[in-house]
Amino acid sequence: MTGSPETQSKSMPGSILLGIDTARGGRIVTWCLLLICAGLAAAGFTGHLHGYFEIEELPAFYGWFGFLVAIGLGIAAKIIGIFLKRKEDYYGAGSTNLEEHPASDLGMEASDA
Amino acid sequence: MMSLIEANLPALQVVLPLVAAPLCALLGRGDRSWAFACLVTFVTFAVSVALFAETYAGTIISYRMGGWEIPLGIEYRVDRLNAFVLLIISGSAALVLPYARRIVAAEIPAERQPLFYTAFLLCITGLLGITITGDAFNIFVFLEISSLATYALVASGSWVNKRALTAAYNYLIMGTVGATFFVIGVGMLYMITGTLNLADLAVRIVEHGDSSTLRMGFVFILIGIGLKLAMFPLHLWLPNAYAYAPSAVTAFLAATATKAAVYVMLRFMFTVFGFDYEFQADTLRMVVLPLAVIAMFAASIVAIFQDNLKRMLAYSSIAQIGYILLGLTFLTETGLTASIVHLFNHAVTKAALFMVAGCFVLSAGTCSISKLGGIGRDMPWTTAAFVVGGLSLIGLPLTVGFISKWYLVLAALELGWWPVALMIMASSLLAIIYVWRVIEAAYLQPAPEGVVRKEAPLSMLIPTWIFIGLSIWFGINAMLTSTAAGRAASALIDSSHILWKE
Amino acid sequence: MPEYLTPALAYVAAALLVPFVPKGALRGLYLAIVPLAGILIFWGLTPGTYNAFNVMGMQIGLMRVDALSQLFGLAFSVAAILAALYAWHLRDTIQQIATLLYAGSAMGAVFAADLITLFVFWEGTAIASVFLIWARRTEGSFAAGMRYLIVQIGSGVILIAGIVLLYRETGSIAFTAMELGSPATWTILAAIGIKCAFPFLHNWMHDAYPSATVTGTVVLSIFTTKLAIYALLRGFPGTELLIYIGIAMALFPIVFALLENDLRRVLTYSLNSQLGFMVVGAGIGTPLAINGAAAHAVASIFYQGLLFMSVGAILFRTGTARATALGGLYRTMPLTMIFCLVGAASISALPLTSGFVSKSMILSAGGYEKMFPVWIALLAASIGAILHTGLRLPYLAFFGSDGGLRPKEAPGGMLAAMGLTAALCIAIGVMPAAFYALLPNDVPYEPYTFSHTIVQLQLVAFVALAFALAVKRGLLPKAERGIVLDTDWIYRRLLSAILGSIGRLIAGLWKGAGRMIASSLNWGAGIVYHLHGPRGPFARTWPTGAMVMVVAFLLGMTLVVTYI
Amino acid sequence: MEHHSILRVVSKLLIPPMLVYALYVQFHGEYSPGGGFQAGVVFAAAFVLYSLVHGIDALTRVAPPRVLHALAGLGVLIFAGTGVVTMALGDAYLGYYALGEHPQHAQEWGIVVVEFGVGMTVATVMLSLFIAFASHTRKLDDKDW
Repeated sequence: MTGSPETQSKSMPGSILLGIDTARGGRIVTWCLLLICAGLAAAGFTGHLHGYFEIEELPAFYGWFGFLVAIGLGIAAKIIGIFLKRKEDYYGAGSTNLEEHPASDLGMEASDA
Repeated sequence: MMSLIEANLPALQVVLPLVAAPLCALLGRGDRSWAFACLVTFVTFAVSVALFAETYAGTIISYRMGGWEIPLGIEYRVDRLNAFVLLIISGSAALVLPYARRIVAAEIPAERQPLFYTAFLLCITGLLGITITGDAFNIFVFLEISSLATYALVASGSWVNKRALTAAYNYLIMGTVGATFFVIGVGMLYMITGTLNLADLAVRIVEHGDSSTLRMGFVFILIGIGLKLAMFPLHLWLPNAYAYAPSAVTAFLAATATKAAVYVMLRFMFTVFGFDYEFQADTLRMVVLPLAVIAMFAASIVAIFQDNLKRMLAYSSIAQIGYILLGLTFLTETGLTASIVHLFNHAVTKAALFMVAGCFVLSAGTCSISKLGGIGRDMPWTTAAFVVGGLSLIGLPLTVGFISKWYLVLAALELGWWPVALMIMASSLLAIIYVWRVIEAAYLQPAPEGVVRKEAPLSMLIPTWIFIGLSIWFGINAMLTSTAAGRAASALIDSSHILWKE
Repeated sequence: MPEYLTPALAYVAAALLVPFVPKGALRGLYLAIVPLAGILIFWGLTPGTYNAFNVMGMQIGLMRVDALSQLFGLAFSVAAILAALYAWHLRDTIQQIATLLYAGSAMGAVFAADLITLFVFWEGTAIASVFLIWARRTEGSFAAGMRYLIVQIGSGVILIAGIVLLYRETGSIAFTAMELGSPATWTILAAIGIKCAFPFLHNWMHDAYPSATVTGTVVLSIFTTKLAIYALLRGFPGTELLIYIGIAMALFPIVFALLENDLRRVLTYSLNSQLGFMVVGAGIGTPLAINGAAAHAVASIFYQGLLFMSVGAILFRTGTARATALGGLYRTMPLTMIFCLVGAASISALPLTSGFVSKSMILSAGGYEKMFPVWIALLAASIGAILHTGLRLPYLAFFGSDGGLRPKEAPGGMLAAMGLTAALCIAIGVMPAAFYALLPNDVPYEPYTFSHTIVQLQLVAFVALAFALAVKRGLLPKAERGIVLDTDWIYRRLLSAILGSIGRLIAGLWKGAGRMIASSLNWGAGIVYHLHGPRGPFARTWPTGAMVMVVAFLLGMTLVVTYI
Repeated sequence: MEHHSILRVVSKLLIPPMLVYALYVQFHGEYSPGGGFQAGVVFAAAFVLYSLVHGIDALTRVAPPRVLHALAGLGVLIFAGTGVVTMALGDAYLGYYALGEHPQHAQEWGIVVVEFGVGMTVATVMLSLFIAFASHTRKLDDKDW
């Protein structure tokens, strides 16, 4: 990128969110999420949650279950990836993995801003 | 006047092209004789339609030649079966002749064209005569008329390629052997029964009982007609004859010649011999059935390796004849329906495909698959016709090919012969390969450098697409063809005395 | 309504006329109106079978109208309109015709009352849709299209084999619920399973869809698989086996979706996983489960379509859908981002979106039947969906590390299509009652209970938290250029390796006569070529004498047979 | 040709009786052995003899192939046309009874006309075949004899 991102991007349509992809933005998002989670977990105790199975009666079951499974899936994928990932030219030339999308099918235009 | 014509329809069917043939030669100029021949075939077709309409309900028309009493004189006998075949033959002729003008002008020298059309009309005469007559010896006569005309037609391909002469010669020898066997067989039947009328023969064969003369006659007729209809391995004359004949002739022969022979086979097997004796069915099932199955595979595989499109289609025809014979050997109504409906279906499909080959020959000067690269872009309509025709050959649903295969598989399953059903399907896969080779060349391979190919003229495209249209129309709406075939089949079964018929 | 008029025929007729409509706005309008006309044909008909006639002794019915077929017909039609809007910029007649034929075939299959009609349109969808892949016009897309076509046609062939067997067995070709047990029904299930992307039969989808054109992928994602779901709901409701298949189907693609770099591939895996939910629904088979599966199919047509549209828009503007090249697009494509987020919210089943009101029905159906393993597995699959498509996909495309691309916002047609689709996703989520009224079974269901809403919010929020942490700590697979092996390895590598070695073997044999390693295959192929090749005895031009000898031999043999 | 006087004389003596005999066979066909086929062959044989003695060119001057072809066609037309005429007169194809009041005369008329057509075709086709084959051979000069 050339020039200062701030000045260059002011005129961009999505500039409201500018900075969200910086480390600071990420921290803010994470903290907001933590707050929301805490709020929802608390809200779960305000009324009785009807479930189909006993396990659902555990406090904030959906919360921690979701959290754990998500982390678990991520790690599982990481491990499986070691075995399944290959170079792009694995299936040789003439594979769509390797080739660029033909320009005739595209309408590539850069933003004016 | 109308009543006169109506009363003499069966005679007119044959006499019209017969009288027209010498007139055609006398006209003397290519264009004039072409126009005249066209006109004649249209009228002939109209006569066939009238006969078909008259017999559709089940009436049998019996016409006495020269007014002689029936077993003595020659009888022309039209029932549902041969009315259907007559329709195929005269219909193909009426479509091929309009197609023929441009391609014949390109392949035959101008001064020979009147004679070419004369031979063409004679060939039509012969084929119609074979189909319509109810007299065994008369069949032989018309067989010879059509064959001699065909030899001449095939040989006329020599203006393009000299090999047509050897092809015609081989065809002549084999055709003559076939006709001779046939007439020997007929002679043996005459020895036993003293009659030549087919209906009369059927009755008297039963009266006289089994004898070795009868068996001899049966085999000679089977092999003789087998030669004419290119039953594997008696097909050896066919590939070259089809490949080197003028394109219009190939299209016409592919649609009609073998079909008329198949009709004779059906007529003799069911009406005349009628399977009163076990040896008849046994022979059919032990000889013809395996040969038909081998034909389905061997000829298809050969087709896969062919480079000449016409030769490839010729081998495919041999495989298709395998299907027709297979249906016959089932000896059931469904099997016969499959055979008869495939007579029609294969006629329209193959005529269209050979016409496409003719268009390629006219525009590209070749029908060698390896030289047809990229032709799909230069001749889109012609190539599209090939694709649709090819799909029908494979037997894809919504095409006539599917209808035939459906009935055939159904017939095999009815008998519990599921291995045969599987083989029918497996051999269809082979058709995919040889059709695909052409499609691949036409659409996916680059055009040869510096070749200019124009789309075929409308006079050739329209008849081709009419055939294609028919193969789609009757693939979707098979009511007319399958009902007609079914009725013909039930009439045949009724006329036979199959031993185990309930 | 005139006889013989079915939506399918309307589409086909319209497709034939496409070349005669001038390109541009007029054609765009034409393509969008055709599905509308299609709706008019079937909407408002009283349930029953129309256009029935007898062919070769079999009862053919072109139009079976009931709640299920109307629901799918409507969803397909609306999706087709949206796809036409999305492709407004397109000037490729082949794709436009293919789209109409494809949509028409799918409509035809949905309204088919008998298996033969189903089969015809089944093959129709295969043949029409492959042109959307080939329209990319590259070597790779041609090969991928070929593989796709082989699988799809194969599915059709298996289907017709099953139909023939069924006809032999029962004498009927009506398309109604079947019981697994006979070879016929197993075969038919296998055919549907291919189209439905059952595990191990799934790979055609991940191979072919991302190889299509920008608009082609969107169109492809709508019809084929949903048609298969429809066929399952119609043909095999309550088949227990489907539950297990569905669970496997919902779970295994999660890993692939997390690993893939190509965002269109991520979406095909996520689609595959969503299909798993519907298969489970069909397998449970209670009225609620059937409703849920149907509802989820319809909802997924739209939210999955929306996601495909947004990724397509990115591809259209940037020329790539690889996560490694993207990132930070929120700056210049904010509308696309918003629409993508609506889709992501829907697939995450966030309340007020369509995913919430449809997915929860399937989970509830499992819950009511006290199928704990089913329920917990689907819950895990939901978490996976939130993770890979709800969060990872928009993150990689629009946020994440800035790829430096500053493309223009998507063109108007795409934005309109995405906007309408997004609105539809939200409308279904906000007004579930109107949506439920369209479902086949009349089962009361209330998605917006306090507990449902709160637990779903909890789920999404905590997974989002987990995602944020995982991104920070590197607990997720890194997006990197490359591919992920799937079962296509079997035919793209293993099989071609085997064939290749056989080929080498044959070549070796051909050359070195001394090498005596003869594989039977080579032997067979050699014999066949030897016999049937252009110089083989079957194809050679024989001398006349030899021909006559053959005749004489056959005559002799036949005589012998006759006298035995 | 001048020095083959024996051949010339013999052929001049033979050819007229052959032609007459051919006509005899032709027109007695309806009630004695004979008819168009045999007559046509005998008739053609006379011309073949002529050609053997005087050369193929002399024959084609007498009977040009174009004329032969036309006559062959005409013969078929006469044969087939008779059938058409009887049809037009209300009988079956080749139903001769329509040709006259008296059945026997009608039959006779029919057969004579048909046989005439057959004879014409057979004779001309025989000659055409002969010419077709013979004109392929090298011309013989007088000295070659």
